[in-house]
Amino acid sequence: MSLVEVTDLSVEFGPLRAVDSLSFSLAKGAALALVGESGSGKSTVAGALLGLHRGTGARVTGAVRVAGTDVQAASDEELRRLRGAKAAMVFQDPLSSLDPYYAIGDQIAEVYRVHARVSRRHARARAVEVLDRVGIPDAQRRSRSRPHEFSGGMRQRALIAMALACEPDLLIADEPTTALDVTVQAQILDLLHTLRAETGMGLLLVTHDVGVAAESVDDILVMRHGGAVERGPVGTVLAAPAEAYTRELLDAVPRVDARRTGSPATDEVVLEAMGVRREFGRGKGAVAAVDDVSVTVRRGETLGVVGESGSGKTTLGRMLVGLLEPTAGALRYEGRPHTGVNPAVQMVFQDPVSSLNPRRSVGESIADPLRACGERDEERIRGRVRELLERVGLEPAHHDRYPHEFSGGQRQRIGIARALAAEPRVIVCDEPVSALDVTTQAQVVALLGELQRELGLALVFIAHDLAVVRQVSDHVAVMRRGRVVECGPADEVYDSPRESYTRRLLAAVPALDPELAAQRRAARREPAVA
Amino acid sequence: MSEALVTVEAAGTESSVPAASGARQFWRRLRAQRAALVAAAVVALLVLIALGAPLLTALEGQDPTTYHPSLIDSARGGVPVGSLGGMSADHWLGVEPQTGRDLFARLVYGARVSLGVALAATVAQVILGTVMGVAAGLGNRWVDLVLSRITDIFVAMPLMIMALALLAVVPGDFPRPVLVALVIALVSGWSTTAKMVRAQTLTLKNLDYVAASRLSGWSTWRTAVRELLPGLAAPVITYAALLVPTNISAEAALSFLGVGVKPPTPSWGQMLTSADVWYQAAPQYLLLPAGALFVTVFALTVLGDGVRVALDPRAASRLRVGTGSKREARAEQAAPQAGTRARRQGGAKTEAGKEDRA
Amino acid sequence: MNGLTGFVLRRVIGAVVTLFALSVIIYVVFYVTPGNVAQITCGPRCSPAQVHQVAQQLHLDDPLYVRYGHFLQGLFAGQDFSTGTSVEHCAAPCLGQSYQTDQQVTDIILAKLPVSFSLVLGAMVIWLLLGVGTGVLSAWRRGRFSERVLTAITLAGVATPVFVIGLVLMIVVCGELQLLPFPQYVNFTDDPEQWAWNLLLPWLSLALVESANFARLTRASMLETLAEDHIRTFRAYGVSERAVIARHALRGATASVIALNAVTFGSAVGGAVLTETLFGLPGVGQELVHAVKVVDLPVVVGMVLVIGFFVVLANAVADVLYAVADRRVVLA
Amino acid sequence: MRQTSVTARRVAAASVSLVVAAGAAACGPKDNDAKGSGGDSAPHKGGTLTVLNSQPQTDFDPARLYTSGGGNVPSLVFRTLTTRNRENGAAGAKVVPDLATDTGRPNKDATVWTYTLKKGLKYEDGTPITSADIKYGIERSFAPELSGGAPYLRDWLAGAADYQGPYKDKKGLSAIETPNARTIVFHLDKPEGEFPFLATQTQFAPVPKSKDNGTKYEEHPVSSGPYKVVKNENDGEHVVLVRNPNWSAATDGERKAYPDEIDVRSGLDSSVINQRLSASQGADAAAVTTDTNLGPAELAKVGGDKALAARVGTGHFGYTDYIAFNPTVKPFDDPKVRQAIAYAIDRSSVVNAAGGSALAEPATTFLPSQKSFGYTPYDPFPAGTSGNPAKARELLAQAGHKNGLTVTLTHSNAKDFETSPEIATAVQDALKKAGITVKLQGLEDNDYRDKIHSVKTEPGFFLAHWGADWPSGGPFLAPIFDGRQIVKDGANFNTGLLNDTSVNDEIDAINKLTDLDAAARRWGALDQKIGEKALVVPLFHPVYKRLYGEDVRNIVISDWTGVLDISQVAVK
Repeated sequence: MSLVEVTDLSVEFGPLRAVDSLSFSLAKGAALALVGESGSGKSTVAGALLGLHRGTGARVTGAVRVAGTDVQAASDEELRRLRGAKAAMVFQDPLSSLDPYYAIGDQIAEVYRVHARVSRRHARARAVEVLDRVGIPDAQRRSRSRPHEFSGGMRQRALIAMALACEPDLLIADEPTTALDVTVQAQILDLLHTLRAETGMGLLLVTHDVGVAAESVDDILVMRHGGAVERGPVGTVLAAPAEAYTRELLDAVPRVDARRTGSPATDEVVLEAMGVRREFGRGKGAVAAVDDVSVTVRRGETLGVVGESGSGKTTLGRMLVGLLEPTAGALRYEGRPHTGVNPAVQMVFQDPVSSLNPRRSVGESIADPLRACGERDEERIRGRVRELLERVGLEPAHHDRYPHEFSGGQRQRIGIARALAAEPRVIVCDEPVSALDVTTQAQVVALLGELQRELGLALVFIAHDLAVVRQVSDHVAVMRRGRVVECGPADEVYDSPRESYTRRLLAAVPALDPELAAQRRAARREPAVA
Repeated sequence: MSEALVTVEAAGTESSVPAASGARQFWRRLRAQRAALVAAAVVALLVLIALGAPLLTALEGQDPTTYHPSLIDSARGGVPVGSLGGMSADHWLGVEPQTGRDLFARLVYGARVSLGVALAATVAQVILGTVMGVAAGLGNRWVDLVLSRITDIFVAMPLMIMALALLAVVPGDFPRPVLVALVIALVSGWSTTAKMVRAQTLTLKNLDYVAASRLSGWSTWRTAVRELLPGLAAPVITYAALLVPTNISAEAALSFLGVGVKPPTPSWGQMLTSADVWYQAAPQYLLLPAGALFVTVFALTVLGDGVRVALDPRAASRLRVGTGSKREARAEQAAPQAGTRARRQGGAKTEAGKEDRA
Repeated sequence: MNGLTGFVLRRVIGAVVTLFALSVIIYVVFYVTPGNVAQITCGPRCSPAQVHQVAQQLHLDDPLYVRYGHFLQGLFAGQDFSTGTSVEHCAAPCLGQSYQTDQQVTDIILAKLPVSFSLVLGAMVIWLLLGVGTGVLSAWRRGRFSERVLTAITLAGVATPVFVIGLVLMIVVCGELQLLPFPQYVNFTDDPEQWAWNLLLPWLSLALVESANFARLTRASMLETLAEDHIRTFRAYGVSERAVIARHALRGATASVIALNAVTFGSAVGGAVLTETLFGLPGVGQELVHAVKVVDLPVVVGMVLVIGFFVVLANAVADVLYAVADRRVVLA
Repeated sequence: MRQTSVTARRVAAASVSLVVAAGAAACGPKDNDAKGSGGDSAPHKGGTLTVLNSQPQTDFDPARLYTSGGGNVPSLVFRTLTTRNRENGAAGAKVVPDLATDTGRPNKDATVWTYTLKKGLKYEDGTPITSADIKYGIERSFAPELSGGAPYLRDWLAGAADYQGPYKDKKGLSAIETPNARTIVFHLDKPEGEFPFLATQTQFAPVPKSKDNGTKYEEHPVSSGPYKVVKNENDGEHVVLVRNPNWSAATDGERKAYPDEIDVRSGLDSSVINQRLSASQGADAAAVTTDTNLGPAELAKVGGDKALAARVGTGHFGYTDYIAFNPTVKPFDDPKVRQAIAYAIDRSSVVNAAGGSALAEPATTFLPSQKSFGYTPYDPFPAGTSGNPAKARELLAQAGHKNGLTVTLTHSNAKDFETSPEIATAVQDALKKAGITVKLQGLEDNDYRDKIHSVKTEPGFFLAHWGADWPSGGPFLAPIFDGRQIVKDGANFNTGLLNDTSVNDEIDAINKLTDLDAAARRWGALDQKIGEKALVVPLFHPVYKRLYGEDVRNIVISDWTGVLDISQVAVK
């Protein structure tokens, strides 16, 4: 009998049909990845396996059997016995998925005691045991820590430990590594792999990242609009996709070995940072987010800045555009020292939601730089805004719409149009595509490239995704703990990294080829420190 | 106000996540809540009654100041003659002990003063609080320090004492309702509003769209007006809805201490103050203003909650608590403190002027 | 803990600045307040010469800054007062002597504080039980009839002034039903049992007024917490709804409730004027209102400083408790 | 002037430095007849009497107290040269000897008064009371540290005007002589036939110099009366008196001192006091109040309960609430305008505002309606019970205000139901019928007092009241209408600024009389004469209604205090 048997599953949230007649099954001990872009319904499916839609107003039809339990028909009590004991779930954001007020060990013990009639002490011991199992060093002591005292990777390990506590038959991992840095992601994926090998439990992995799927599962199910597009062994699907959508999806995934082509780079230096430093806090508590960083941006060139969270890349970006004053060091624009904001240096922000004022029409937002530099002629402003909208690939008629009426990719285009309105020479892009689905991501990256060629813009492209950065950059600066550890032409840095940190980063990038992934995993066998 | 408390009602007025635009959505979400709708209707009715007081009393054929000595029993302390406090076709809700003035007329005219004073005080609190809060939030360290200190001084000041002192200082011919409203506003409410607005401003000013506005070349002031104020509107309106009932009670408390609106102008607070001793001899005299006050405060509070939900999309989505993780790809992981900070700066508190009711 | 030390230091400096500013404001406001203090002190039928003598004795004719200087001098160096037959020394920190009763302000405050504390401490227990209990129930039974009823009850507390609630309670409970004696303050140290019986109604009245805030806060925080991801985690692991509410949602609300409680406590010590007045409890609030009425400046300043001190202290304590309860918060 | 707030409503009604110590709750003569001696038991000694008060006994120093006839609680501790006669009704308005053997022996023109102390008088510690102690007690009342008393000593004693008390001026007052330990002689500036009345005030209580500790004396004043202070908490909030073993009933014909202990609790809300007395549970059964009247609401409730009504004492204290004019302010310089207002006034609605016919009697005379004041009924501007607006309009037209008149009425915001907004609005409503539009100017109580008692700021038209320092016309009329008592740079009570030599001369002439009955008749005539000038419009005389506990016996209410005398009551 299959571990999971989903037949004709549909889930509706009001008028929205999130999952549409989906059927699939998962054998005991097998691993399946649900892959899809946002809105494809993959997380909704994961929730349906544990009956989490019950009581939320969602309409669930079809049949779901998990580890012998008919989820649709089960009583609340039966459902509770299924949850955690037979099928356990690991969530995306490990910080918010744990109760901030209780020690990690207590939370695991609490869950354990729901399913096992054991004493408090016994449950605590079990918690320490599973924490040790997932590679938490000094588990006895650390089990008394609260979630915020753990690093992101450790928290995800703790969540996995919680899932392991009752020895479930099925582990459902919903975007388990999305919130993590690439090196930590590799460790967590390795851990899942090892655990599966040792316990023989089944794995249902929900992810938007094809690379992550390639690393971890046997079978892959590509989803779109709530339905299945393609299902097959991971090697087959990735190597020879049968469906056009799958191909499109795979093509859009940036490759870490893809070089940049057709760069309009010149030698003319536009913007320079010299030994900039930025501290936050005062006195003894001051922390340097950026420390003694010097970078040069040339006309027509893209400078990529990569680094993991906390490396100071966003702070650097904000200093380059003048939103933050450097504590020390100086900026030079076209050879002249300068401070504060400068219309010629613009920025494209990470979050397309928060970078547009929800209460103003997009046309108004784009017109801001025009008005700010003194333009009063409404006709000309309107004309210029329509032109800009058109230039970034949007309908000029959308001038009067509000941000929430646009998709993420479209909003990012609006952000670009606003930056362009100031006729900048430099645009600092702070994670411009990391909130977007891969297909959209590719389009936005392409747009930026076009604009650069056309307008001779200098771009600073800040991202955590090594593959994207390689795709767009002429030069690359690798940042770690506020400093640039390695800087040079992109090809040099990627192909023959000098620093071991750079090498570690590159080794952690998931490969699309499952065999390559297996090789890399073997190579990575270093102490698991998240 | 404690820093912590500014966070406290995180659920209160959170809107660092920008609310979807437009009055339409607001109405749609407000309409979805039946209790809030009923409350809105009640509040609207009360406002209508207050505005239409002259009309209503004309309909009844009475006015709030004329004495009717024949309707009270002078030998028994002036208790209304007849059953139910002298209710009759002429005097729909009976008459006031000791004077025989018409209670219905006093009640509806009292609504004018009580609601008027409360609303005026709320407007003053909101304006003062917003200006101080925005200035502190946007200013440099010193401006922030000085303004926050001033705010603290008002927080630490015992409300009633300052009210008593201020009301004694101001010349007697200053229009009393205006003065009462100003005093309530000055000594309570605005400081909590300012703290809340400051916290909101700190959150909002770090939002990318505010940064984008600055990059466009706008001045800080222009940015504040264009980008921040609309964002502040939701939490401030929500907070204001909760301030109104507090201010109504404050007016009543000032009346009790003998420094409220002056006779013969009726106000609910004043009626309550003189009515409480009549609880046994003429219960309707106490129950009418108490009931009116209760209905008003109740309706305003329910409406305030409704407005909050309608302005805060998160509150609406809170109704669904499935797995529905719509956030698929989030790139840079927030550092632990960063998350908490945002949380700390998120909310506001509904604590203004508790002293006056105690 | 460096963070805590720095926090405490900043708060202390802030508090001192706040309190000094408060005292200056009070001096200025009362300087311009109408009411001839010397005449009030001396009595309405005192002759101008007598009034002048009293004014001299109380330094009322000195300019404002000189009088404030006297106040500061007393605060830091102490002051001497003549009783007529001898000279009494009031050691620093001396808040001065009442114009009206010749008592030292410090003594007045020391006599009134225990009463206010007795009132507020007991009321606190009730408002916490009532407020948090209602909040939990209404978060749990959200949208149902029982929630509406509970909300209405707590709101009735907010909507009805305490002088009405208290008087009606007293008439019914003490007068008509004769379940309790009419409240009359008894020192805790004299007779703890009588102390509690006599304060029961005042506690209840004050608590009824405050509990709605706690109910609303508890409910809001719990709903907030219930919407958080970690609640989903525990549901997904089969933890029962009751345990989720009791263990996780309520825990999420504690930090805010503790913070609100500290602040409410702080302001009620000096702010429960109406309750004290109604029940004849000789507490800080009642004394202060009286002192304002008779323009007894030293008493007003002294009391406002003490009340302000408690409010400032309560706010700082609220922040510390909040940080302790919610370890993620950094004190800043 | 003594003030006793009719219904001291909580915080608001702080009649500040004036001592509200005096009165006790009471049952009027009529109630007394019904119940008094014929009740279930004759008065006997023992038990504890509880006193429930709203105002604390803040001043318990004989120098600082401002009382009429020695007060109620203070009179239990302080004996004075003379005292009020502890009897019901008019008999109670007489002066009788207390420490002295008689009410005083005047010289021929009543400028020198001589008293002899009884034998065997002792303080609570057993030391004998001497005439020097009485002199010292009077002297220390001149000290600025111990201000608060009545102004008469300073005004009457020869050469005392600038005396600053024994602490600064060791020589003492030369106007008082103590030729021996039992004799004391007072030299006055001018004839004062009413000196025996003055000698009832607590300033005439003996203070042993060796025990005087200045402003601290009030914490434990040395008793010469039947009770001594054993507890004085929170500056008079809780005072406990027990028997003074050195007091001898043989030397004191006035104080009965039945209870063994008196427990005075104050700081209570007035409605709570009345609720407690009405419930009469436990210790409250033996409780009275000396400062809280029944309010109208409580009266309405009591009216429906016979058992409760039987426990209400009714009394009259010499007191008048009135409208005052300042004739230097237009349009009140025109007597016709003042008369028009006097005609227009609706006393029934004013009485209702003050609590109804049971709590206030309409007044047309300035003097209170007791015989001892010299009450002579008159009504120069008859307005009936509800006013005569037609006559008022007529007078206004004559005065050139055909189209009505707009005036401002100044009043206090204190909730005393005397000069308070309730009375002001009743006046406002009444004058409306006569075409007079009244704007109300309510002032905070301190501000109000400052304004109306200062010649410079006195408004033209305001509410005022006046109470008797003793039951005679002198202290009632002289401060208000004696032109020589106009104070230019201080508190002035002659608000009508009347300086009429015929009035002044008549006052001097009456003051010479030592036959108090004769004096009373002439005070009454003078009152009528002044009344016709329409400088004031008398509104009402308050009536005191006070509840007392079920076990309280031997109720005595005099016309002097109008309230139950606690030196007379017994508890069951």
